[in-house]
Amino acid sequence: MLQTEISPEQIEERKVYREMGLSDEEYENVKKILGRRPNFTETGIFSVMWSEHCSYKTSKPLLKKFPTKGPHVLQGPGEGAGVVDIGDNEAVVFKIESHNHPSAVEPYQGAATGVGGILRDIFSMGARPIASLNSLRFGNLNTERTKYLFSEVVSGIAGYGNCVGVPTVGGEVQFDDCYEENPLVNAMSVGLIRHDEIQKGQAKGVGNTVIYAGPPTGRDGIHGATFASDDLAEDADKDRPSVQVGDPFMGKLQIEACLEVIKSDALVGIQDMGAAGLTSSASEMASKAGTGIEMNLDLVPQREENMTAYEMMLSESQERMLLVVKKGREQEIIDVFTKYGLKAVAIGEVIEEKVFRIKHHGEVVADIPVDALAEDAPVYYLPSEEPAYFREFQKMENAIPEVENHEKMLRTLLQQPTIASKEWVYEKYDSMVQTNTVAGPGSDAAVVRIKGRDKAIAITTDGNSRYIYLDPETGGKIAVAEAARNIVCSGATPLAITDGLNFGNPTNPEIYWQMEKTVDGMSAACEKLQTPVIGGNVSLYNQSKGKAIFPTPIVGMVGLIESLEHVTPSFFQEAGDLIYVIGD
Amino acid sequence: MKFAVIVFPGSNCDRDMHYAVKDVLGAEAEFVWYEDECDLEKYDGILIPGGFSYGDYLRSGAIAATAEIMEQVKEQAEKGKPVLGVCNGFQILTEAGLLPGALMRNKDLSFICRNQRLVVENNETMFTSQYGKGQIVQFPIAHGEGNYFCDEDTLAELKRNNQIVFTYESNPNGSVENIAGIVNKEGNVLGMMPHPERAVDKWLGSEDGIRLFQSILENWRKTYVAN
Amino acid sequence: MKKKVKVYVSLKQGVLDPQGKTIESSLHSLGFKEAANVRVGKVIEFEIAESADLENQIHDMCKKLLANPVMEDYRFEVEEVVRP
Amino acid sequence: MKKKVKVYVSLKQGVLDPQGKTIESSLHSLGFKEAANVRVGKVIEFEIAESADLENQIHDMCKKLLANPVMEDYRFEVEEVVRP
Ligand SMILES: Nc1ncnc2c1ncn2[C@@H]1O[C@H](COP(=O)(O)OP(=O)(O)O)[C@@H](O)[C@H]1O
Repeated sequence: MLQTEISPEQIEERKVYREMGLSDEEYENVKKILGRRPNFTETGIFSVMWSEHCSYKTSKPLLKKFPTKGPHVLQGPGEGAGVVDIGDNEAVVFKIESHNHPSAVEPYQGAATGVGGILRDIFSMGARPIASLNSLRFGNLNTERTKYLFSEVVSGIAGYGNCVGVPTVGGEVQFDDCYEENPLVNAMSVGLIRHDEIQKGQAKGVGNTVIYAGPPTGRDGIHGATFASDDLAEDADKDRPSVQVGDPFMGKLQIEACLEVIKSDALVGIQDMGAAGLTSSASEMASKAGTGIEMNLDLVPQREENMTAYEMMLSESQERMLLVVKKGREQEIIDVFTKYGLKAVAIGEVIEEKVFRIKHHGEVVADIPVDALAEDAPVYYLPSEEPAYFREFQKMENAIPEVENHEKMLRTLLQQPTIASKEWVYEKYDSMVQTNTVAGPGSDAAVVRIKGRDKAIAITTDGNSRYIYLDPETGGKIAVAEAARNIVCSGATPLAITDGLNFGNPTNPEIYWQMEKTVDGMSAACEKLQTPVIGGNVSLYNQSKGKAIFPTPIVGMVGLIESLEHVTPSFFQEAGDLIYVIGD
Repeated sequence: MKFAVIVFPGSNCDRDMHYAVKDVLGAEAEFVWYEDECDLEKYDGILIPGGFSYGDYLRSGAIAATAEIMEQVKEQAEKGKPVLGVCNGFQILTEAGLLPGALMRNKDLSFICRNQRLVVENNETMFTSQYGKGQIVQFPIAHGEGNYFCDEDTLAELKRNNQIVFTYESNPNGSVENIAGIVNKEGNVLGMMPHPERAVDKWLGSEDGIRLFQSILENWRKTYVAN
Repeated sequence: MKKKVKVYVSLKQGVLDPQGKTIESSLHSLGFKEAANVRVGKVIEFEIAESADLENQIHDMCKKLLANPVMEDYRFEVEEVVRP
Repeated sequence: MKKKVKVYVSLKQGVLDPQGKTIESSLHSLGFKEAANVRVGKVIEFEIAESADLENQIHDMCKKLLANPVMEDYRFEVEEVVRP
């Protein structure tokens, strides 16, 4: 082996777990659960599964406030993506996801893999992806760095989305100094599915086979949870590039293979390997089904030599899926992947004992109660405090600016990058592939028809963080209401939302307060508009040098247009038409 | 009339092409996976759809062009059957040598997706007989490598043989002489960057593409059904 | 014995190279005003077993796949594989 | 005096090269079954006036523009310009 892993004693003694992201109390808790000290691989597994990204440990209490039920909701939060009924035995599957940090490190690949990841969430539910949107935030467009980030992120989204043949039909871009160090890249995808084809990511049926499908595992993206100290691993860092590279070609083949596989009754469950790859997909599938999983890492396809169990369990190599298949019928499934040139191999089985057991080179390298990783991950109730700035703002009088020269003002406004036309962005996206785009980018909401039926769905993403910073509760309501207006304007009835919550460090009580109030506001609006939250994503710690971004929730809303005749374009249609202003 | 829609790994306009000829035009159409053991002889026309075959790696269309099924496509083309390659399909046809020239990266290096106005330069082909000469039509384009290139001799020959079928009204990608689509000398292989299959429905903003498919159908009927 | 092959593919003289042009103007705006005639090419590297007709094989690969004679030229180098 | 500079940019060890992988399997299906470890890189060529700190300048160009240090390595050669 290239590196010498340190012993459980050393991990405790040198508090190595801290560098992996576990607190002292969490480490003690792990010891209690296992009844012994965790080894290196296990410590890594706990640290990723108990990270905010996988466990939502600080945001869970807030997310509980969202209304999640409604007459149309077929699947709320909990699976890869939510599902909403649109009649005729059809449903739409959608979700938004952030890829902020990877995009700051390597904007092209960060954005591209963000798109790949959200698409996997959609097709792993069994749905064919029919549309994507993206919501972007950058610093001031005058700096070279922002220009670079902006153009690379857009190219990355285009690079992935165009290649896989899912139209990018809308989105938004805003610029503000608060995103200078922390650009935000949130990607949303929508899929179409028949009710009877909805898949669950569950590892049911003791004895069934666990199959790995996709490209081999490399050392991508491990860095996040990796320690930095030199004395811990000799020479390990240099061959562990943290950048995950997306392969949209593989992604496209994976879509087609998975959509073919779900038609087989040999398939029991399927889930994508997202953050914390093999670890999270396998443990979540078992936890949800109330079973256990045993896997042999020697069988996992590997891109590099001498990979350790730790590396394989934490790798975030892209375009990989995990499947549970009825025992004895593995070959049928493997054949489908083979047709598309993809590798699929059996790497383990579902077991009765509710443990997550990993073997490598004939040894058990991890043996952990499954629920400890998923359902029973820690939850924190953090303190919240109204920020001083907010009290200041509340005292201010409303001021209405006086405009002397309206034309000049209009021109100035139109020149603001946030307001100016986004054609430069969306012309780089294939917005028309699949030939369903009735209203593409440039409209208030995108409209995508359902082929063979006289109906369509409307989709939008919205969020104005400045409002939310000023008053999170009202701002949260405004965000949902704006999305609903865009949906209604295009001729649709709003159905449900997905939300991307981008905030600073939640352990700062003032930030936590922003989160709390934003969620209150959004929940109230969702309640009122009857648009439940069917899924979403939380991205925290978006701050640097002690300065957090404005609280930035993104609302992704989907509505149903019951007849194509109801589609209403947002452009002026003909000279002589009357213009009305509604509202004040 | 029965069409084959050839599907390569990474094709992504295959379903759109199938929809255009089957659901809109009302002809028969079947998908043919590039590795299927299939005799293309049983089809009357061959459609090579757009997308990113093999991820556009190396050069767009280059890897698909080496697939065995392209040998069959060549044979069928030699027999005079209509072969249409759109976007990536055009790239594959040039890489496979069924059409002259090559498609390079767009002049400003970025992918472009928009509606584009085209001029029908030659309405005497089996693909364009339903259009008027010089007629302006609107098809979407969506490509990153649609910049048509050929040397001067080839260009002179294209002109001499009236092989330039569509040109852009205003050039989006740097193509020589605004070329958007060409046919082979025999006139039965058409490659074009713009997407006629995306312009077959009023809900999509243009129905101008329908006539292209109707032309193929009508010419086939004239040749094979009338006699 | 293994050999390492490096195939260099470049655009033909006279074929416009928009990518080269873009890099050139970026170099200029970064202050490297002297850089001229920027051209971008590809290198495809691989390992292959030594054989008597290796060179012919490589020409074959280039003609069939790696380069497009309409717009590209190629050349290649064959080296010993040096393992670190 | 003019110099000709060739900058070679390649993906770092361990960074996935999907393009290389795809070309590799295509070479295999064309019958070149022995080709292994295919990786694709770039060559950027340009001309520039000779100067005392040319090498530093080139390093600078590479770091600022030509290579992406997060994923790529670079090396370069400086030659005399030979006019045909
Ligand atoms: N990142 C993006 N991706 C795709 N489309 C975008 C993107 N940003 C903006 N658009 C499109 O540009 C149009 C204008 O966007 P924007 O300036 O944010 O205005 P609005 O406030 O009306 O949403 C919208 O139709 C939107 O879908």
